[in-house]
Amino acid sequence: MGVASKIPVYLEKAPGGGILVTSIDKILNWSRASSLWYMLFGTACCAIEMMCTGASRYDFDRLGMIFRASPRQSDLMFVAGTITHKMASRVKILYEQMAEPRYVIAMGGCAVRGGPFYYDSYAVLKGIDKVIPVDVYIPGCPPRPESLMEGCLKLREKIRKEKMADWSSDSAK
Amino acid sequence: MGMVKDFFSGIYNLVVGLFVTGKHLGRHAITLQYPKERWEMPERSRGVVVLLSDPETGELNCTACLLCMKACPTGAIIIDREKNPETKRWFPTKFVIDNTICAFCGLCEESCNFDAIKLTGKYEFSVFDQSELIYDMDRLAELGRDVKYTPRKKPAAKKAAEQKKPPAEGKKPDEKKEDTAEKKPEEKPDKIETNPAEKKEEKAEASDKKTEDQESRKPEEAKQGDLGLDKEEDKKESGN
Amino acid sequence: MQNEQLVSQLVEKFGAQAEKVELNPAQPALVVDKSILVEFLKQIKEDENFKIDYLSCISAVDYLENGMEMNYHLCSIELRYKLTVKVKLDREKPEVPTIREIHPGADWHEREAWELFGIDIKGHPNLKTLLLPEDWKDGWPMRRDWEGNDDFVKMPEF
Amino acid sequence: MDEKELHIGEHQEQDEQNPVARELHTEEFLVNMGPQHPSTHGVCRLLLTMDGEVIVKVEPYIGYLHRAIEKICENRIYNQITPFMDRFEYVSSMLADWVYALCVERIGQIEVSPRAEYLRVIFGELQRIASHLIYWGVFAMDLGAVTPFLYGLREREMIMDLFEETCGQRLTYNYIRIGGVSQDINPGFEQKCKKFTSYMCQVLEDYETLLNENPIFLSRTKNIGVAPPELSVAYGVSGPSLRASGVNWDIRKDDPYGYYEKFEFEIPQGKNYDTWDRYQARVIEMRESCKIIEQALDGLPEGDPTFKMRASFKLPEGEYYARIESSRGEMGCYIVSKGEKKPYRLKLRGSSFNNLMIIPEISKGLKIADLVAIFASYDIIMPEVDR
Repeated sequence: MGVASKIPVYLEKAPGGGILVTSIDKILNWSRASSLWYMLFGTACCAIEMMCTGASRYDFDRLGMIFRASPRQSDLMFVAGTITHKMASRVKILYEQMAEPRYVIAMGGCAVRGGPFYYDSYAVLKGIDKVIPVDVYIPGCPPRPESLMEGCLKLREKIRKEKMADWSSDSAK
Repeated sequence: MGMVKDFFSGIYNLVVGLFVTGKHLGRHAITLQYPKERWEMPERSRGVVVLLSDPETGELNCTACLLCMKACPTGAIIIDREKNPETKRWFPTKFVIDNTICAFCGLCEESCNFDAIKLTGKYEFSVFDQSELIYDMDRLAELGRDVKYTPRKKPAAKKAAEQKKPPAEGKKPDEKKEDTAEKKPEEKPDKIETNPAEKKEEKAEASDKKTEDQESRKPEEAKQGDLGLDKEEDKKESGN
Repeated sequence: MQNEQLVSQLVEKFGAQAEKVELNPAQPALVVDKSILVEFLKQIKEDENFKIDYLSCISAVDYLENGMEMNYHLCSIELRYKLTVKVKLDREKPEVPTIREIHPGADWHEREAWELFGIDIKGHPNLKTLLLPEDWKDGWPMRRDWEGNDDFVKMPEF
Repeated sequence: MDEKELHIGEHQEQDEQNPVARELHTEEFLVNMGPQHPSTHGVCRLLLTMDGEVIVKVEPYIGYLHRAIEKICENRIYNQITPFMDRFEYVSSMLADWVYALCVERIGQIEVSPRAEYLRVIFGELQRIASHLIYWGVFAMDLGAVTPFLYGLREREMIMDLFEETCGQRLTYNYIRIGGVSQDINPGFEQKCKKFTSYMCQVLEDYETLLNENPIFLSRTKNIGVAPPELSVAYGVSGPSLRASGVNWDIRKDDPYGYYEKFEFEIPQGKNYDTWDRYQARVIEMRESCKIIEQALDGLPEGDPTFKMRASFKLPEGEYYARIESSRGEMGCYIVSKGEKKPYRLKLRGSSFNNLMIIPEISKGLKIADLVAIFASYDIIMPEVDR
């Protein structure tokens, strides 16, 4: 893995390699961004809004997003709802089981920073980014389905700008 | 024989099923094509919190009375304030709403007497960086710049205080407001005479007192609110 | 009114062991000693006149210097009675017998009381963490004098 | 303990008669189901002791969503608690608001205006339908059907529109307040609501044709997870699940609150006490709720339903255990007031807490697939269990 992951980095430095890498990047990013399969993982209130988004009124499938029950088959994890200290270690395990490249969207105030349970609660983890890296934060309690979709569209923008070289040098670390 | 029967009943079921499918084909789809089309949000919709400002002068309506901060169940609002030496009125120097812990419950809007804070129908505010979600005063005022709102009836005390100054808002008082204004001096004449600036200071300190203003804003509610719960305390505090 | 009758009947029957508390006319409450709690609940469940067979909830309350209290909110499905049975506990060493034998539904309620308030449930076979993390070591969080752990942020007073 | 041994004995006897099974007889092993599992409706972990494919013992582990709402509420003034009630039971938050408001009103002897009571009934019943629609969709989805999920949520969105128009939020309404409701309904709401109930009655027929004769659905629900009345009462099961066990108990009728005495509705009662009955009880309840809404809309009195409580009022000393019939069963709220601005102790009783307790008892000797059906049929919602 060590050498293979560095190929894009060397390739980019080679004469004319930049053009090749850029076009490969575009294809890869396009395919990644337009078929984000998310994991069916909800803990609290936001999970109900996530269900609504997946159902007929808002229809997540239009964005190429289909839910998967297993972390092994999914690229995206919505942390939808409050994460308690008891649950935090399990979320980390789930994240680690996902195949790279993987993305995380923190949905709702609770996942972003404890939400309404920030003060006076002895059990709630104050922000999911203390456990796993987060790409997009969607505030709201709970966010509307449109907000969730907007967050996904933002994530797609982010994926489209990704470079293979960055990614592989990250993972090589 | 049974097989033949099964065969025909199977065909029948298939036809019925196809008929149902066909019926749905002609129907209008209920799906919202989100980025292209949006719902028109109802007026009461509780999305992102904004600070409203006066449409004419462009100044914030907020008088830094700290009521919303006290009403907030999650501690998402933080206000610092200062006193203007000329007008002797409080104004906010720092007004922060932490959208990460806000519950969007609308209690701040309900507690506000001055049309200063409002929950709007905006819902698109996801970010890549968590720290961007803590909105400061400029951001909140910017968001609230173009928000339309119907001004509420003001407490008579505030109205009396503003009569000396040129009317900031060109809104005509409606009938109910006049009712309140008429009733108010009869009930609590001492309040009108107090210096408005001092009044505001008191307000900020005693949240209980504030609710009297709220009650007086709606006379019919004030009647209901007189339940005998803390009635003595009411009197005691209003006597101060 | 029905409830009033029930309480007077109960007081009559159990004499000095059950003491009536006037809290809310709609919801009569009886204070019984913890030594007779199991027997008391058993009798009012089996007695034809009461048939109090449904346990709604058990809630523990910490009154600091006035000790602790276990509240058993009971009702009768057939006769529509409502009754709250209170048990006063010593705060230094709170313990109460389990009522799982009579009301199996009390199982988790008792575990919760043990976990959050530190009330020892005598005779409970499965007294282990229910709601808190398995590695919880910071005491009984629902007690009024609990000071919080590293992660506990008290809401600032405004 | 006896039952378990008895059961294993039976099973082994059968195995001995069957030579293949005797060959295949295995040691008991543990299967972890959850905390992340699509059919546990949240974050519940079930530790199953299996003998081959047969469940020997189920042990639920809960607390993955324990957010300490009771602790938070002790540190908030009374008006600030309602938003937390929304989050205590988010699938039927209207009813959670109601039980809290009811408890405070009973302690403080606060009168509620008739219009507010009617509005509470209307919104409470709409919420019950919304909750049962989620139940209906998710229950069918757990048994392998996807269409009901889409159908159920389609109708739920209509209720969400009605709610959003009135209270401004889709899920956490903060609508039923102490002494009344937060805002009056918009003009034209009644027509919309009536239109919805008549539409809902039609759709319920569709629902029944969709599932009720499906042989797969029937064979997976009939005679699965039988909970006899004595067992259900002993475990404190409540709501439609208790009524499906043949017990005639509905708090709306037996311990009336609000204006429920004024409305006519029927209480469904099960005969076989199985999963099918629990499903059927909820479908019938949706229809009864439509009836109640129509009656309430017809008799909606005039007046002002709002009630502004002082921002930080002091509740008189006292304590009360209030309970209402939520969509899952008895939802209780116990408040101890010491005459302060904040409750001294607030205890919440979620119906799923007790409903979950009975599942280990009735799922012994069944397969994992049946456990999924039973779990879904009890309509367990985790925040109510963990609080």
